[in-house]
Amino acid sequence: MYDILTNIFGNQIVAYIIGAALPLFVWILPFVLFAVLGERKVSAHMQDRLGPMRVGYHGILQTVADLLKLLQKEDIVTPAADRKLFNLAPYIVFLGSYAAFAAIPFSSIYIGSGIEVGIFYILAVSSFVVVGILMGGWASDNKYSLLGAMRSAAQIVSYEIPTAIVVLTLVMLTGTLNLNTISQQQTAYFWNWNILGGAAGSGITQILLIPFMVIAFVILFISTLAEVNRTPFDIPEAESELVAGFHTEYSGMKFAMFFLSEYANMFAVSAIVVTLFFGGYQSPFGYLGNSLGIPWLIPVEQLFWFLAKGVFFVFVQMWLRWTLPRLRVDQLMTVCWKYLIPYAVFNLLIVGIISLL
Amino acid sequence: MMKPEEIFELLKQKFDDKIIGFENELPVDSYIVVNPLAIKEVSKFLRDNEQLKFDSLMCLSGVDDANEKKTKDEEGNEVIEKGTLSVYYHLHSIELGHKVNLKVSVSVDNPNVESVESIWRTADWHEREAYDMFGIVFLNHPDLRRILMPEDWEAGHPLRKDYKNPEFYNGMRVPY
Amino acid sequence: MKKYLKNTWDGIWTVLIGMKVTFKHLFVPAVTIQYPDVKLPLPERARNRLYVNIDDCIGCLQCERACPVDCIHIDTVKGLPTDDLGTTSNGKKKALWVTKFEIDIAKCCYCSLCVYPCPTECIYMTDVYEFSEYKRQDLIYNFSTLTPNEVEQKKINYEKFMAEKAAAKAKAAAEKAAAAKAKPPVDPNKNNQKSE
Amino acid sequence: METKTLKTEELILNMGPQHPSTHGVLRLELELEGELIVNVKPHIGYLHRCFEKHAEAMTYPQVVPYTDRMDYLASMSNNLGYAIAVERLMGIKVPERVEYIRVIMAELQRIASHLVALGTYGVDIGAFTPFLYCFRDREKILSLFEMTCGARLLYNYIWVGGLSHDIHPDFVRLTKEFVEYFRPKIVELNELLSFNKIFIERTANIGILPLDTAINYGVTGPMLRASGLKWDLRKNDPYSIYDRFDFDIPVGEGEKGTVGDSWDRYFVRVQEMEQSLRIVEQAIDQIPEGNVHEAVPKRVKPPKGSIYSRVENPKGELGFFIISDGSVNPFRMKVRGPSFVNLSVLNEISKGHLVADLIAILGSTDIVLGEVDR
Repeated sequence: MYDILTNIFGNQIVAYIIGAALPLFVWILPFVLFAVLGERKVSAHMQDRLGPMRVGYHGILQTVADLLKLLQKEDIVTPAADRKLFNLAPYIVFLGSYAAFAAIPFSSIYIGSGIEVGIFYILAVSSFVVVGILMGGWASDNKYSLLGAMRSAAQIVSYEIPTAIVVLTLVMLTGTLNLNTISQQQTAYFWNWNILGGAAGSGITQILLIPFMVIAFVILFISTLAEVNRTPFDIPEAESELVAGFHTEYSGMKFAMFFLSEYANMFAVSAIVVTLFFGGYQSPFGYLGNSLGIPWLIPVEQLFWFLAKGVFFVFVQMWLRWTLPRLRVDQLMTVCWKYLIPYAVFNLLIVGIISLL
Repeated sequence: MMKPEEIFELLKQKFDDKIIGFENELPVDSYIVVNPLAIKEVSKFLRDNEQLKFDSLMCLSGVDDANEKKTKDEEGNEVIEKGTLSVYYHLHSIELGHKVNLKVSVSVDNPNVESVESIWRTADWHEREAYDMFGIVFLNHPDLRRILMPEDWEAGHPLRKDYKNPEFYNGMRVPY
Repeated sequence: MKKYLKNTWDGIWTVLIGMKVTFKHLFVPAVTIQYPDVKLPLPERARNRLYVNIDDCIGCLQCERACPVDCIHIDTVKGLPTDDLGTTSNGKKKALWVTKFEIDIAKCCYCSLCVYPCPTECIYMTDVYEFSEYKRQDLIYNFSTLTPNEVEQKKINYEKFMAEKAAAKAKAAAEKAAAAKAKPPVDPNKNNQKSE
Repeated sequence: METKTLKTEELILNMGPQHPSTHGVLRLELELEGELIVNVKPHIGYLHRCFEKHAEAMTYPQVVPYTDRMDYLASMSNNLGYAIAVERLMGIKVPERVEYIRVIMAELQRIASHLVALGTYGVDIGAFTPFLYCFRDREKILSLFEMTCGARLLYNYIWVGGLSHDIHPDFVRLTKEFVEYFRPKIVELNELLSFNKIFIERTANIGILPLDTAINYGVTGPMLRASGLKWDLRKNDPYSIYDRFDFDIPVGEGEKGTVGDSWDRYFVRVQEMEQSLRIVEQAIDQIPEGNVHEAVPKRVKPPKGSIYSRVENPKGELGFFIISDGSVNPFRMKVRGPSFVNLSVLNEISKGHLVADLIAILGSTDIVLGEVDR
């Protein structure tokens, strides 16, 4: 793909910007607009409310209006804040979540960067977020922000471990770090998905693998949830304790950047879960393009399936958020170190043994 | 279950002149009037005595009796007999189910009452409130600060009957 | 170990139960409404903005006295015997000009204590609840229908009337005094007590 | 470096008066060591509206709207407490019908107040949805009140000697419907919140209030019952006609942790709602005929004297200490607000917990600042 673009623009960097950065940004922005509205609507309906109804049909343009409002707001930097870090922090946070999108395969023909170490890259680059949050919390010179940022750092760093172990499990089964390859392995029908033991091929091993893959999925889902600071793991911004946590002092567009990155992150981790366990961009029922004999339809279908699955998991995240209370900071660590990690390691061992059979 | 009269007799025997009297002309509640500086001893006795066991202080309220008297002596000079502030204690025994009320009265000039905070911890805030509102000083209270009014309120104690609203508080007009 | 597994199970199971509950509610119709577009009907006893039917007011000040926050201010001037003040709807004859009937609705606490004592039921609470204003001054409602000029006039009339009356009285008193000279004096204390 | 130059200091964190979870304008001055609480100093008075001073300038019926504004989530109960105090002082006996209606109103109010307590407790812990379910049901109760007296929050309904209005003709039917409707909602709340593992983890064994401390601090209401004492003024010092109804006093049993922890305080309230429903159910069928204005005195002028009268409010023992000098204005009116007393125990029970636990403890004490400051 990039060869053609390089030929057209004569410069590899420009080609990558046009080919990867731009389309992803074009996806993230509308997605966030949609997701913020979706969150509000989901929460509203779960709580027997109507939610935003004023702007557009059933409030469909509410987020656009909010964004316009945020753009117009005064940019406040508290006098005691560390100006440089304070201003930089939201962009670093967004950068982290944005960069993670590069290695996510949206379709068999579209992936920002088809690097071989895809999943590894995502894990690495998404921890960039911690730096931003710490910066923001420290630079705000606010006790609530500082507490929030410290909690957040501890949380994200801890939850990388169960994530990594589960990813390791999958890598062990699939034998590759490349997300595109992992997606391709789960092709055609849903019984080939990793959640149903698809990575192990077919036969008795596949059946044996199913419960352990489900456990792996649950662990991955929980720990990625914690990494994006969503309820029940939203203690960095626990509004009843720390007002708004690390972004207490932020307003206007910088606050919007934190928001943007939170929702972008939600999709990013859903995409990882989908790619690792739910067949990535693969359709569960075979392709319409194949049966109709229209080859160009297949990538479009793949894009559809990928986004649909991703959005579904974003919905599940919202669903959880509006159902569950929040954990306490030490309980959060307990869940990670005493529950998720032992289960994940145990699971890794069992999966290893099964795959040897 | 003991009647307030019986409790009064008991206390009178035990504490003699520290118990000043028994007010019972009132239609509903009656009061055992206690010496303000002996209230702590009496309270401790009331709480710990096996027959009484007043383990709960329901309410502690300060009152400005507004009984300042102006009389003229023989030479025609005005003599002001200062009024009193009172503290009412409403006690109740959860275990035995009886109630008794205590009352202490002190002069406005020298409003010192022994604190019962160490007997019933609930008295802590109630006493602070009485101090805040009436200026009754509770001796040996660990943290006697204003509680409801701002700590820098200088216009006096608002629930006294002779209290006047100040014109300004920290440069802000008080009456709206 | 058993506790450990039970904790894990409890954690997952109760979360799933909670998710079931919230999922069900996705399909329950909303209980909220789009407020300014849709409004719920108010019950007939609704207590909102005060209204005074000034035609029925006899200026008895009962509501002013009942108000716990002193938000009602009424001034009255006595009517002259020659004035026709009309009657209230329940047949009471009015004797006072209500020159000022102000309700500071910003102070009103909607307790409706003023409503009960009114003998003519002219002050009552309506079901109007949207009456915010940009200026605080606009929240003082004046129910008196008399213009300031009229009020002045009434006052002057009354004073004039009183002055005339006083003059007449003085005259009468002087005549009486003159007439009474022959009679023995009356106990002055008795008179004093009456005037009190 | 010498050791004495290495100075560690405790972090002073001001929580409130504008903080999302201080339940009003309460300021807590926290001394923290990391996130551990060393000391909590509540600063109150931000909502002080001089109720007691006002009352001295009001006539007795005029005080009623002011009592509404103390515990504004349980105005009916405040009205009731005040009315009973003045009635006792004057020796008024109110008609049966009034008593029944008062009990129904007070119990519905108890449910409404507990719903707010439980819902906001959910928000404190981080679960937002139960809050709205609770408010939805509370609105139904408020609608019943509005139908009866015209106001949703500050009722001025229970007067000295009677009621402001008789009940609406539809009231009995709608109340029965509400009782039917509400029973399953408690189950739903339990499923969603009470027995949620995370919620239990957050609240069990947090802020344990032992019984002797509770009594010594004068703590009353659900907080005292959660500490394990079967103490309810409706049963132990019956007022109105509560001795005619059959209901239980739920107490904390330490089911999920220790007796007297936050979860117990929470769950006692849930169970109390069920008991209140039972009382409403019994009372609604027995309302006798009568005139609710019969015993309302033309002029409320109690004899010289004083009274301390207490009732069981949703939050605890609400006491009115009234001294009358024989005029139409009270000479002194002191209110013993349950929230005021219950809040004073906060420092005692939150030492050594985390900041997040403080929120849980504060939520479980269920204070209303309108009553703390009066």
